[in-house]
Amino acid sequence: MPGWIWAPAALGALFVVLPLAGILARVDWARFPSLVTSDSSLAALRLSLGTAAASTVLVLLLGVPLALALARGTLPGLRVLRGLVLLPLVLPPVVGGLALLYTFGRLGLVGRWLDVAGVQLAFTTAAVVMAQAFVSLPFLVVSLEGALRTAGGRYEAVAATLGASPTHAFRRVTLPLVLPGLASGTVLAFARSLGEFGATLTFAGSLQGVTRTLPLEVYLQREADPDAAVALALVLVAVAAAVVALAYGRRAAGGLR
Amino acid sequence: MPGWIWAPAALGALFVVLPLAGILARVDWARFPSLVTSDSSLAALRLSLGTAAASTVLVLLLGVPLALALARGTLPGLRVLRGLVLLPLVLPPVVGGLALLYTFGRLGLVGRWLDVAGVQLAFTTAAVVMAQAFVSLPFLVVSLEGALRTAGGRYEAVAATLGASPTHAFRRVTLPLVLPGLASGTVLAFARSLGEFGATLTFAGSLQGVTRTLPLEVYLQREADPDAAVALALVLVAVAAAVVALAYGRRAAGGLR
Amino acid sequence: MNAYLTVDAGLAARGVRLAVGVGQGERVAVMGPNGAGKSTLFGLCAGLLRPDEGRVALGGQVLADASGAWIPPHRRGIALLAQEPLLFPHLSVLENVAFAPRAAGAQRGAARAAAGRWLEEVGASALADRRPAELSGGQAQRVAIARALAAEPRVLLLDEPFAALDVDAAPALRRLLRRVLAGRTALVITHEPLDAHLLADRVLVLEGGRAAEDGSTAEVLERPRSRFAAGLAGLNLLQGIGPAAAAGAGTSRSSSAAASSGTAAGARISIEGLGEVSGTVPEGADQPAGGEAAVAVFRPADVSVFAPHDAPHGSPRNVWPATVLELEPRGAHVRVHCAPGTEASRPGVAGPSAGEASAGAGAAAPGILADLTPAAAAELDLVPGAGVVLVVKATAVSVYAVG
Amino acid sequence: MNAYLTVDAGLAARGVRLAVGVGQGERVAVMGPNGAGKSTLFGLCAGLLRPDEGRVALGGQVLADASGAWIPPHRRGIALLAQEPLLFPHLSVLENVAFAPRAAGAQRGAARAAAGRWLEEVGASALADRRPAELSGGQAQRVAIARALAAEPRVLLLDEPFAALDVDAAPALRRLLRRVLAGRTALVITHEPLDAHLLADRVLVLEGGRAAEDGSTAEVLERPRSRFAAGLAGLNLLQGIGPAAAAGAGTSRSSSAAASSGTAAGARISIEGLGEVSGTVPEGADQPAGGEAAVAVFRPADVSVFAPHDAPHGSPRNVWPATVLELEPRGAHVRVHCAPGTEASRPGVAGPSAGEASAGAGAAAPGILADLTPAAAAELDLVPGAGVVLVVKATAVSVYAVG
Amino acid sequence: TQPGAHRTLTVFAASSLSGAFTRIGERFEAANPGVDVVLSFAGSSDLAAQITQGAPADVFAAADGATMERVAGAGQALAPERFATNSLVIAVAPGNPHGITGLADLARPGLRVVACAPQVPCGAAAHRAAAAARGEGSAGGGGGVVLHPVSEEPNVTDVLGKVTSGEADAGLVYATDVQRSGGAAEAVRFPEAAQAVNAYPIAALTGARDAALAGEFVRFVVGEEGQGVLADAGFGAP
Ligand SMILES: Nc1ncnc2c1ncn2[C@@H]1O[C@H](COP(=O)(O)OP(=O)(O)OP(=O)(O)O)[C@@H](O)[C@H]1O
Ligand SMILES: Nc1ncnc2c1ncn2[C@@H]1O[C@H](COP(=O)(O)OP(=O)(O)OP(=O)(O)O)[C@@H](O)[C@H]1O
Ligand code: MOO
Ligand SMILES: [Mg+2]
Ligand SMILES: [Mg+2]
Repeated sequence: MPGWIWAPAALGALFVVLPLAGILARVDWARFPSLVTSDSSLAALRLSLGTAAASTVLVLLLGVPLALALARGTLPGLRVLRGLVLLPLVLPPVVGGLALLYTFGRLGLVGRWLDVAGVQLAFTTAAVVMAQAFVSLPFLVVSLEGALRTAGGRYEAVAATLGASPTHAFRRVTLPLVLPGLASGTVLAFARSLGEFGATLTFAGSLQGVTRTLPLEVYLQREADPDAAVALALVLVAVAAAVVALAYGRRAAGGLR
Repeated sequence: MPGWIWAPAALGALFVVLPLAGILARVDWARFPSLVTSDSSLAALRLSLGTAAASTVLVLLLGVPLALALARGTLPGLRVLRGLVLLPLVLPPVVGGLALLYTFGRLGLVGRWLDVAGVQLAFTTAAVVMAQAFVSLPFLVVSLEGALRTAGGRYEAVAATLGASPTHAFRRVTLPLVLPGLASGTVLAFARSLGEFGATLTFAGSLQGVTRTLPLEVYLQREADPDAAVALALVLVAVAAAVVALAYGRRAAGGLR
Repeated sequence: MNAYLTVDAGLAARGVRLAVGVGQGERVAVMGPNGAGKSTLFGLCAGLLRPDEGRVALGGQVLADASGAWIPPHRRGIALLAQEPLLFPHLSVLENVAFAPRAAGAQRGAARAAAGRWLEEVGASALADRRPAELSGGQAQRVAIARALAAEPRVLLLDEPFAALDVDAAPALRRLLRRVLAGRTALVITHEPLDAHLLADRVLVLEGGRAAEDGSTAEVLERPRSRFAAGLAGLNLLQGIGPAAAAGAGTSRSSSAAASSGTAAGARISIEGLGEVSGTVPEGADQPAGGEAAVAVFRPADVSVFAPHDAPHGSPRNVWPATVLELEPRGAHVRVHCAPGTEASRPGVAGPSAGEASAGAGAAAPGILADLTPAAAAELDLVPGAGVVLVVKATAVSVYAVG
Repeated sequence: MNAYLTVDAGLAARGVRLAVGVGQGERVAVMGPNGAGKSTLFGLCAGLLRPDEGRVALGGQVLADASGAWIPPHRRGIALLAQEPLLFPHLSVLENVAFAPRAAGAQRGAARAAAGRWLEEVGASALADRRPAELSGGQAQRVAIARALAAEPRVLLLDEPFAALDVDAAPALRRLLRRVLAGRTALVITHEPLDAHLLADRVLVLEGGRAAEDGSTAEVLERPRSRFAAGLAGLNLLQGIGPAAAAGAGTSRSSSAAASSGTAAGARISIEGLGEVSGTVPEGADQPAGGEAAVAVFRPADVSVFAPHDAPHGSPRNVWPATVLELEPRGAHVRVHCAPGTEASRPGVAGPSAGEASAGAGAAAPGILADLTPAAAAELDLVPGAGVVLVVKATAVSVYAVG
Repeated sequence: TQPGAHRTLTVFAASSLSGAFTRIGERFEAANPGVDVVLSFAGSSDLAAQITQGAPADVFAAADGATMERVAGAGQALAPERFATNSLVIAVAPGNPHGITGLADLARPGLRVVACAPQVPCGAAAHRAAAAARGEGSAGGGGGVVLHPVSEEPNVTDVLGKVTSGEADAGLVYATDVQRSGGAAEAVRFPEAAQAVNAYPIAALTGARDAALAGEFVRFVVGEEGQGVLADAGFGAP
């Protein structure tokens, strides 16, 4: 690696780290403990962790097969699909929420049939999970598809000639090989779910303990008490940092073996 | 690839594609042309494309060295830094915008010195670019770092023994090898910049032609004229789709050679 | 064809079109220059490549054909050991070897026990707990061999299994493979005639995507019909045509009965640039027929080298003036590469001898190899470019038809 | 040490500790079993590995030492051709070869022209426009050789350059390397004694991370001191000790003057399990001294095999009863692997002979190889387990001290 | 200030004012040649945060007194003035399918009601109205209305969005919001709204580059022409 790389790299790091310092500088440390342990804060934190975990599971269940199909499949329409799957990344979350509303809402494309069947999603915790999954799915798919492409099919071919069925090869060879990509995709998806705001607000609403996740709580507190909002934002950052550190820590250790 | 993969993959694809269809179904096609060609819409589109392009360049300038340093560097603090760089992903964009304001605003950590120097960033088009770059930088860094790790250092080692300086090896070997990862990271960053809303609104404000990008225009229109909002959202989706298709199309062609 | 494994298929993109049959329990050595299509043949068998022409069948079942029939690789029972070891990097050595038993449904414990046995067989038990990244190239290949064997497949394909092994470790694995391949259907790509002798009943020589030679190992390596096969066996091979008037006991191909009487029949063939060459027709081979393709084959050790002025004369000897191209020390002897003709008569002789000209063996210039002791070479003061006379006794030359 | 390239360094993690010097313009063949540390030596020279002990120096300049001195790889002028070709996948073959000239600052056109010349030299001009993915293994290695040569380095490191080449293409590249390596400083890892003869002035044998033997090619391969080197040269080597009362012309090491008189001196050494072995001390070698380490070396072709009942007797011959372990067809002859002693006296002889036991050559069981004609082998009805008598004339056995 | 010179006035206004202030801006430009009014719309508290962080704004129009006080408290707003009021209505789907006539109907079981969270101005207003319906805020006073919203939105826009998309059956919003929805929702007025009228303050900012022009704009808004536009948009008199 050329030495001069460090200069722009440091600039890049500063660009991200400084604003985080900017937040830290604004925290009212005296009130911090009481602010973050209020009922509403704790309820929001609990809900956020629960829904982010659930949506990450949903994203894994849908996204891993999707990434595999995109990386290894040979159907003609796949290239178009690959582009479509990325679109939630570019949609402003509020528009994404609108799209979900127009689809799964009571009057939506699919929602009207669900409504007939007695299933109502709006204003439920399930809606939060869906909104989070919608915005985080592309993160997983993109990371994983890249890893699958670089891992290539050579090891899978060897596994096949050793008698491994595609399913066996998938579980015992493909998945372990792309574990770093899968791990970073999962972390990204979880983090994105944790930070999700616009789509949740639009599609799921904001009721304490049911749909008001930490970012929504931050947003709400900002109106009334900016100090509390900053303190909560800091909690969000800390939780996210812990998750990221944990995942990356394990990954780095795995890479050493 | 096991055949059953197609079932969950299709479900995953539907989960993303259906909401897009949901939006399409809501567009008022009769008014569509006039809605999207209004002065304010065109100004927003122009501004969005320009700032997203600029922020993508900024992200490349800062992010490529950062990814390289994270993937190849051996300093002790790098693992912590890797985690920090991901944090903007998890921050609700509004909080990210606040952080930028607290840092680069007139009274912020850095901003007060810039102000003394006569430089004002907040509420300028430059602020839009910074807000977009702040939220999209992690996308590029994560994609690229993954690609760099899988590409490994073996080809760089060969280049070195052939007499290539680190800079030469970087330009002629490392960069071309990670081109797929770089391309997808760039597309992600551009797309994320294009859709950026919360941080822009908070840090850069919403001034027509200066800081009011397409997502801000959509948000503003949504209250007054939901039809116009939907139409504009569709334009956003279409522009994003075009960029993604272009980038992925070229990448797929490159992969065939 | 009642072969067990039948490949009568082509892949136009790689310029490969082969028709090959392998009997059950037969072991075939696949040889040929780089790019000849050896690995492509294996890909077609293993199911890693789809033929765009013809079909591949095993035990009466069509595995693949150009019209779309397709048995996927994992249901073919054909294990492939590739040129690169490709050990699964995330599994330990033991788990790598246990992979196939596990895939076949064995319990974890049973699979690991089986893997342990195979590792022991290849002498790699000590490596069981290592990761593939911690192995040297040779160690990795050894483990890859164990992994392929552990699959206990119907057909085993080995693509240069010894490529990365050192001279010291290879014999042990050769012995192992010889033991385990006995009675199995196996194809082995190798550049080493020894492997063909030891591991195969038959040799298939590919050139330019086509089968160039196909016969029992003894036949191909002891009575080669192509320069490539002769080169493999370490023999000189000169291509010519039978004499207008046959000089031997018979005049046609049907006269091979005479040769099979046990008495070697004398024969002459004519070779461009050398004139007539005398030799004997080996047992079981065909008498050269007038005007038809024939070859003269002899060992480099049977070629004597003399200075131009004191060459012996008189029948039954072949005496050829030649130019030294190169001296190649080979352990206990020196191999002299010669081009027939004198320097004056062959201007522009710069260096090419068998195999130099280009990638293909077919383009090889005719050359003669002679093996001398270092002492003899020093005495004759041989240097590249020197003129010499080569002498080969007729009894040391095999001539036969290859039409 | 006034060597050009000096490696006196270690890497504890790989169990490697070497002290090696290479003179300017000297070409060294590096040999040894898998995992011996050959590639590690190259990594230390090229700057891909940092020594954690000692130092590496080139032309008086310290390249790396344990205290942190460090010249990065690209400023060492040391090109490394690795075991795998590692061609840059995004560049065409021509651009791959042009890489080093470009890196050295040549203009695009000049670099491509140079690359074209090197490709022509390795006979790969036809591949210039291909991508590496479109090459067969052998073709890729050929291009990698051209790419390394194009760097015109101060020292060239070749890690098994012929590993992936076929018998037909290798000679041409050997000749090329021989030409271009002349006068260059180069190290070549190879498992092939031929390469040592052709491409190197000196042979360095590594075992277990240490230099086991180091000397001129002729010395090491013609008068090996280790079983590994003898195995490389295709020779039998028996390790023993000098006789209590020396039987030859001299009694001490200084008596080598007697040997250098030109008359080979007779000598006997004693070898466990075989008793006394008679031989001659070759020119330039040391007379075995009483009680000190010595070896007996002889060619497999000089070993005659007899049925137990009709072995010849009488001096000056060595006569040893032995058991056949294995028959190994080798082109024109059959190689018989024998273990000294009879079956009865050696229960449990199952198969191991030189090199079988495990990964290391050091652990090899003592064995004797004999080369016979197929006819002789058939006549003796040799099968594994048969008892035979091996006879070697004293004049065919070299004995010398290796203390 | 020389006549004919080009001058720019930057106005930060609450997003509920976007329609009205766009028109007021146009009229102000027409009345003051050479003046360019640049409007930035966002939530009141966003704007307040931006101003206290040094945003280059000349005039601030907020949707509630508390946010204006934050700016004034930082010494950045000059003499805030009330320029409009806004009162709550019940937004329902066009045609009022659930037949809602007053606040009491919102307590009907099975009816999905959304409101603003109590922390934001419109939520506070909703609470005041509901308390009024229960009997002038007296604790446990004779059984009036207890709202159980299925969602407490941080923004009145989100309340209206839930109603127009059909997710919610009714929502408590401002009269102007229904007016701007262009027929996507219908307003049901109710008497208790009078207890929860929201006042909008406006002020010129101390950081204004052209204090005179900023003052002129404030006077224009509270003046006859501005009030006319605001009334057309459904705002009440200050
Ligand atoms: N992946 C590939 N794509 C396209 N062509 C290929 C590919 N691999 C090999 N070829 C070409 O197909 C032909 C046959 O190659 P193949 O690999 O079967 O040769 P081989 O006999 O195995 O050679 P080697 O001894 O070098 O391994 C060659 O001309 C080669 O260039
Ligand atoms: N990347 C690595 N990490 C750790 N140990 C290694 C690594 N590569 C090799 N080794 C170990 O270092 C020792 C020396 O290996 P090295 O690769 O130098 O052997 P070699 O002589 O080149 O063998 P081969 O002939 O198989 O290429 C061996 O014990 C090997 O297992
Ligand atoms: O106009 Mo507001 O501040 O979004 O209620
Ligand atoms: Mg091959
Ligand atoms: Mg090695």
